[in-house]
Amino acid sequence: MDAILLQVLNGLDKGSAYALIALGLTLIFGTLGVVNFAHGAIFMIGAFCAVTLSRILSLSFETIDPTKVDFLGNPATIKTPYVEAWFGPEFGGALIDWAVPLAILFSIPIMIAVGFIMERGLIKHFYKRPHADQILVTFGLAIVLQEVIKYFYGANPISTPAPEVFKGSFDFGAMFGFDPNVIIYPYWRMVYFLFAAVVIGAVFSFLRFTTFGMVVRAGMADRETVGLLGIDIDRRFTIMFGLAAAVAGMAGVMYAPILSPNYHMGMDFLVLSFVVVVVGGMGSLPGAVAAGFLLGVLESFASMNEIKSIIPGIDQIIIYVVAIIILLTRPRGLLGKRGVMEE
Amino acid sequence: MAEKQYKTAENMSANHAESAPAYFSVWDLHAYYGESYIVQGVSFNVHEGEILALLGRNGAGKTSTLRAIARLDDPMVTHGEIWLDHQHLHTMKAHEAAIAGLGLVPEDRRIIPGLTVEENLQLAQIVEPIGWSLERIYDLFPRLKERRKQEGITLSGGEQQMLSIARALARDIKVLLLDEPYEGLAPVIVDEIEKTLRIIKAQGITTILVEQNAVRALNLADRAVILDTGTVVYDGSAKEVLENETLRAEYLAI
Amino acid sequence: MGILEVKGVGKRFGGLQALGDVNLSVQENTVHAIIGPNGAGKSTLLNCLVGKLIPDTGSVTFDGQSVLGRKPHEINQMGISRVFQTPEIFGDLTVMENVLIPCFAKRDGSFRMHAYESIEQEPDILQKAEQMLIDVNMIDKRHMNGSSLSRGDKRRLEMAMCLVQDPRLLLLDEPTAGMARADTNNTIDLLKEIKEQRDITMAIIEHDMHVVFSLADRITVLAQGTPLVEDTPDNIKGHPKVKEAYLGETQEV
Amino acid sequence: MLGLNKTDSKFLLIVILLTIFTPILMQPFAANSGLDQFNGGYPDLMQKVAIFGIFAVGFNILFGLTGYLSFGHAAFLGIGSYAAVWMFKLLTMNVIPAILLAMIVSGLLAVVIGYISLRRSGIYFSILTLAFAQMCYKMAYSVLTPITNGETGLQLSLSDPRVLDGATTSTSLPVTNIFGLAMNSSYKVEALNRVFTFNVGFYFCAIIAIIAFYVAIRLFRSPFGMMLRAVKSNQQRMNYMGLNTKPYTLAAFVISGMYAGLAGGLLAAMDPLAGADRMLWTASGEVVIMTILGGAGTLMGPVLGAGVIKYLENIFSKINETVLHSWFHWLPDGIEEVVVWIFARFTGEGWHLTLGITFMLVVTFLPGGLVEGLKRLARLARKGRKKTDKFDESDPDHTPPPSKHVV
Amino acid sequence: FTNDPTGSTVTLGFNVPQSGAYADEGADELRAYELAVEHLNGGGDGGMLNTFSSKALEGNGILGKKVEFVTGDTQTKSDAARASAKSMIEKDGAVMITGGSSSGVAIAVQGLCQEAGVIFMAGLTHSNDTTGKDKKANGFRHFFNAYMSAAALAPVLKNLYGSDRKAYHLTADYSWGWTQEESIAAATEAMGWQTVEKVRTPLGAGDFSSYIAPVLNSGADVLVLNHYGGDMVNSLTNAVQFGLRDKQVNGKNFEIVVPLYSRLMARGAGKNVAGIHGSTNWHWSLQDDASKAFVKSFGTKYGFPPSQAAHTVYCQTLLYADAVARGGSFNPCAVGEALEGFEFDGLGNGPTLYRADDHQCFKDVLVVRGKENPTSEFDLLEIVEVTPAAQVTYPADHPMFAGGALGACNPGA
Ligand SMILES: Nc1ncnc2c1ncn2[C@@H]1O[C@H](COP(=O)(O)OP(=O)(O)OP(=O)(O)O)[C@@H](O)[C@H]1O
Ligand SMILES: Nc1ncnc2c1ncn2[C@@H]1O[C@H](COP(=O)(O)OP(=O)(O)OP(=O)(O)O)[C@@H](O)[C@H]1O
Ligand SMILES: [Mg+2]
Ligand SMILES: [Mg+2]
Repeated sequence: MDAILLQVLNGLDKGSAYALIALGLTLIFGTLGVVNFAHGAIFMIGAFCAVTLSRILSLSFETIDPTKVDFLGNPATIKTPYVEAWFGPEFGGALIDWAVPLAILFSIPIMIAVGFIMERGLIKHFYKRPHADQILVTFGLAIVLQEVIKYFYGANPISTPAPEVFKGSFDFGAMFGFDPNVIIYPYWRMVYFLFAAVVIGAVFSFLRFTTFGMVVRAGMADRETVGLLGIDIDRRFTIMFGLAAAVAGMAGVMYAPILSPNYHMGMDFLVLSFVVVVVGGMGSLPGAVAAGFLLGVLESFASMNEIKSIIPGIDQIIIYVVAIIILLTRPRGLLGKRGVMEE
Repeated sequence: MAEKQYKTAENMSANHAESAPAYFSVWDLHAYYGESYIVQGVSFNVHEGEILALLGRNGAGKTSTLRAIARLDDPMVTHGEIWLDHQHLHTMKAHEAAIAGLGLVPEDRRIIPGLTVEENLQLAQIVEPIGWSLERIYDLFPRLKERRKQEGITLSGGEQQMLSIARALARDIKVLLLDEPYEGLAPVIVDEIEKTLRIIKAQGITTILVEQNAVRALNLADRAVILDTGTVVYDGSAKEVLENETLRAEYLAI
Repeated sequence: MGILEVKGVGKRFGGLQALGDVNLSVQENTVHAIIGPNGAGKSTLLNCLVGKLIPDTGSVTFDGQSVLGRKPHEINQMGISRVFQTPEIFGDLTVMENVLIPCFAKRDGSFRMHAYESIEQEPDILQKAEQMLIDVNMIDKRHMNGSSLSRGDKRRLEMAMCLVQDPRLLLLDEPTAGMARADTNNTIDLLKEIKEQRDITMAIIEHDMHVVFSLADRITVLAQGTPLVEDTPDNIKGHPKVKEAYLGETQEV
Repeated sequence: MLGLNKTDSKFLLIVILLTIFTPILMQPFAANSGLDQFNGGYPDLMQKVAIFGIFAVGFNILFGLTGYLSFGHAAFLGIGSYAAVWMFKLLTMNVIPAILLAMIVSGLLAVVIGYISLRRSGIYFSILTLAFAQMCYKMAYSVLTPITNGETGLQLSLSDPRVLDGATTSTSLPVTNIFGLAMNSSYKVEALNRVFTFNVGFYFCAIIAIIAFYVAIRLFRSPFGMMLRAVKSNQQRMNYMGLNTKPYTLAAFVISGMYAGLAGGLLAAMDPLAGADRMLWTASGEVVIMTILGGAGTLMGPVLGAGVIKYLENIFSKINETVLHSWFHWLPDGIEEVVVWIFARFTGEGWHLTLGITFMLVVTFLPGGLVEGLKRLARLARKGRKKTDKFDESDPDHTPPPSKHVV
Repeated sequence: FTNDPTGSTVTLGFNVPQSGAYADEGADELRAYELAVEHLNGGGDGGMLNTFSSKALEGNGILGKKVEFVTGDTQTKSDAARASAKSMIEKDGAVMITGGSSSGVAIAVQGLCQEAGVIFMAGLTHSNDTTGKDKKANGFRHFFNAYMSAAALAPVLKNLYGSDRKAYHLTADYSWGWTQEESIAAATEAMGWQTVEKVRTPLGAGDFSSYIAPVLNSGADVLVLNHYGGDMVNSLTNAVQFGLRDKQVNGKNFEIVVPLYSRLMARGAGKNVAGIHGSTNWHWSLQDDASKAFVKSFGTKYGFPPSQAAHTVYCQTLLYADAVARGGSFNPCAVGEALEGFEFDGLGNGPTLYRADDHQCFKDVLVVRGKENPTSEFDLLEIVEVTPAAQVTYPADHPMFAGGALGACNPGA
């Protein structure tokens, strides 16, 4: 019982990560009809926004400390972050510590700009082209983005911790009368879960309570006719892309403490997020979110040793097995619309 | 006898320079689908509030001309001018032309999949200027009101045609371009739509009507332009065509 | 008993009873026209005949065999071909290929692994397809892509694709809509000729009364999903109910 | 010729000639000319181009004709390799049985995966195939290690039975061969300051590639090929035309799966190791990209795409800064540093960047792939001789006269 | 024999990951290779050539031939690595292939070199199999292995955490992970620890939370992370995030152990490594002359200290060159003979032996701990103990290494 509860909690949290990534992807993929293989790269750039901000905040000036030596035996240089010098070590230190949450603010304009540039510079030529062409061009773009990041940040993961206050975990079990330490849940993951809920809610309301969503959907189905109705669909597509990039970027920022960012994390997530989106059903935002949570929870369950001892290796393939089963029983995924991307 | 009524593209351009400024005019329009040269120098004028019938055989280039006028990407206009009430449409994109007052009812209706009937109409009213209200549209097409929650593309052929016309009226337009609006409609409805067109005309909206049912179109229209292989072969009054056997036989096969 | 028997067919879409209780019997080697207002359920009825839709109630038999529950390709192989209301052709294939495909389907059945033969070595089929294109007056467009045809041409092509199959029952959903008058007349002639030359039964939906009255042996008027009347063309023409519900006042041509 | 019409025969002949002379054509630069880095005429690369050519041609039968975008074709490549290596381990080092088994096994797998996946179309199909391939990959990497040897990949070992070859007392591993002729034996010719390597393995692959290519031409020109294109264009219409699209697509899927299996078998025949990485989704993506890069739906495109990608991977990744310095040593010091720095971003460890940029440029500017580029070049060459553009002639400057509408 | 260098130069093939998760290791390896080549050709300050006990090398290349090299990208995939190595052998005429940063790649390329008839000097490869069941006559390994890690680590763990501990293993689900788990479990069980559970995790799982969460509830008080690379960084980060290290289980502090450490990876885990023990092959803070000489020449050239990967491949290059010089020939069989049973000193890690039976090298192993207060970005690990070679040496027929046969050296065509 407690083990199951634990895995459900865990799965919800994993699921919120999947859902958030899939949400951004489905905005582009399900509504603009572009198979965006660069979406993972956008997520990755988001994560690196966090890295960058924490680096900017820790920008330091160097002083030579003759009492210490560096690895070559020369006098060591001591680095002091500017922020600490300016605002005092206390506040400065706190700023550096809070780099990840601050990076949310920092990332939004950057990610929107990235989205705009990508759409205007490249993607807009590909709305009418076959999916295969879209795959090729966005895959190329993803590689280029990765390589650029790799050049500046190297290939190894970069530790990007959450603020100190979020370290450690909350003992749910104790709250509900289980033994201590049985059901624990790290604070940062709770933050992530809440954050995901807020973002998902915001995106939903934006698309639900404005005509924007309808226009974009219509534009994807038939650009020409929408143009005949006086709507500048290009501009709205651009905005949509910027929005999707911002969502993916924020997901990346917040994920950085959970998964130390590295340059190919985007590719690692890509396949999974496509599976999530498709299992959810093309063009359906609730579907993407539901599928994200479903797969997250199932994956958590499959990782339990009790289950693995029955079906060895099930945790490796559970996502794919579930995807296959769902697609075979529900032709258009969980909540997919007819005719979207079935050609 | 019919000689002097035949106006070719060449003397049209002279005509264009001299005659009084037209409300809507197309001058020497050339357009391509990729490599194939389809609209080969089409010119005509329409006066405000007039109905112009644009006729011709299958493949004559009627649809292509309308699409070119509506500033769609295909066919690509390589040369020519389009003027509407002192605005030059030929420099505009499709959505700008639509805002400028052009409304096209495309030949295959183009109901947007995934949207309900009502959403299809609402979509037309997102950008100013807005034309008929939904109530007024539903008054004219009660069938659409019945079906308004249904997905647009599941409508019957005729219902779709109604929706497509209604969608054009939902915008405040100056010129209505109709590509075969009667196609697939029951005779009663055709009568109905004809009445509507007269109402529209009475409101001062200029109409260009492409129609295979030439007799019907000519009865309604003030003037007629006949296209053949992408060029204008006749430009004159509609009555004349109706009355002139030779013309009808030669270009319309009726 | 007719070659096509429709008994008590009904079909619902959500809250809409698109077809009520349709009974229809089409006699062999006749042309049976189905007319009726827009949204009457004419296309829906055809959809039930070719397996695109499965009716909620009733039965459909063709030549004594039930078509319900069969897949569209099986129904076609029984000898039923259909022209759609919005042209359904192969946009990426040339006009010639568009006609070749039904030829192969007719000869080889619903599947054959003819991966190693060459089309060029099938003179019979090539010739048949060419003849068909000549008949519908499209031979000069044989190398054009389906998608770059004008709308009227697409319709003619689709009709050719159905005719070349030599179907026993041909279903035509507004075959001449959007066709120029001249071509409409040609089409009427062509269909008449085919009707005389071959054993073929046709069910035709049209809003162009000229076509209907030139071709039909019998007419069924459908309104709101149920047959209003069924009679000979002459009787239908003067039928007051039909006039009110469908034909309207102005009668052209 | 061989039941092909004239243009196709000519085409095939050109392909055959190109293949025969590959060892010479891919060795255009003299040794020590500085550019010899760009020579690709060594056995491994030539074999890879031929093999991945087969893979892509097969993939194109499914994707180019029917439009079904499989994202799991690497599974067939991988299983083909495993099957072949097992054949080498158990039966004989002769490549023929290995390749046959590879095709059979991958064909069977394709029947299963195809039957299930083809129940859906569009992106749903792609994801189904992807899911199957990822399952194969994950299992091969972990649970199935006893069969696949996991991370390292399935290798030959001295203790393998190899029933047909009889016991060998040799202390070194046997090599793959065709009736005794070793795959890795090469004949080297030194001429024109270049070393040309004529390798048995390459010619073996080349012959098979030509056969595979010939079969593909036949298929493209056959009624079956036309049906597949019709599937892509309008499945509905086919059904109402009396054609059952399922067996057509399944047949295409299985054929292309067998092509992939054949390619996998050949990979193992050239280098008897089968790794799980061959089944990773990026490997499936690679063949998609080869096909699109070259030109989906064309005969030559996939081969071209395979060649370009394998060439980039093998040649560009090896141009390190030392090589660059040796190229640009004649430049003044400061400039040399800058130039080398710039080039180094695109070569050596930066070769992925070149790959990415190539994808973007090709697909943006040559929508039909490299084949389209070649066609355009040919057209340009023809146009150069005879310029015709009736529209330009009639109105050269496109400037309409001032209009009276201007108030 | 294959690729007998006939001209005035000899080409070595450096086959390293340039893309993928280990690209940084690859880049560091390349730096070390370049340094080694420079030193072999008489450039620079000579580095460890000066401290190396064998004096056969004269700084005039190898056997008087100037050393040149080619590089390639393994992509950390067996296939790509073999393709790259093949092109070095076939196209560039390389006589020796070296590099790599995973066991799968090392074993695959080792197999290729055996067949092609060139020498393979392994880079980073820690699996027992490389010199166990997959050993090859043409291949040599300077790196230590999972067994040696465990043998070095176990006594230290016993001292620190006592002999009454319950261990929970999380293991990357592939062959290296398995040998690592087998080795460390055997070593810790031998000193009295219990193994509560062994859980396999998918390679590249990313988020390990669902594997970490049940740990506390299992009754275990030590978590052993048999992960490497990105998996290690992520699982450790997750474990710390769950607050495992602040917990008490069975009345003891909960502890985490990472059997195989690398500094580059430790950086990815950041502060999370503080106080966590593991083993490593070599570390720049070693104070012997050889290590100092190497750190000096590397640090002067590149501005930061070398990683263990850099150290390993530098040694491999020197050892190969030295063996050629001593054997007097580039023939792989001569080289192999010169290396087999070779004892030397002065390359860091103290006196070292290349065992003839399996081509594994035996030298001191370092047990390290993540530093609590690093003074610089390189100063992440501190050496806790240098376990002498004798303590980690095992018999050549040890069951964990059983299976394959070395075979005979293959000089190729
Ligand atoms: N997308 C296209 N690409 C190439 N050619 C095209 C395309 N669309 C139409 N055409 C060609 O342009 C010519 C004119 O077509 P258009 O559709 O304008 O004719 P139309 O007068 O509207 O005919 P219809 O009465 O049949 O609708 C035809 O010959 C047609 O084949
Ligand atoms: N898939 C569907 N879902 C919901 N309603 C449908 C669907 N298909 C058809 N309908 C409705 O059923 C009714 C009958 O449609 P049908 O297409 O059969 O009419 P029709 O007689 O062919 O008309 P027309 O002459 O205009 O083509 C229409 O009101 C239509 O809106
Ligand atoms: Mg038209
Ligand atoms: Mg209908």
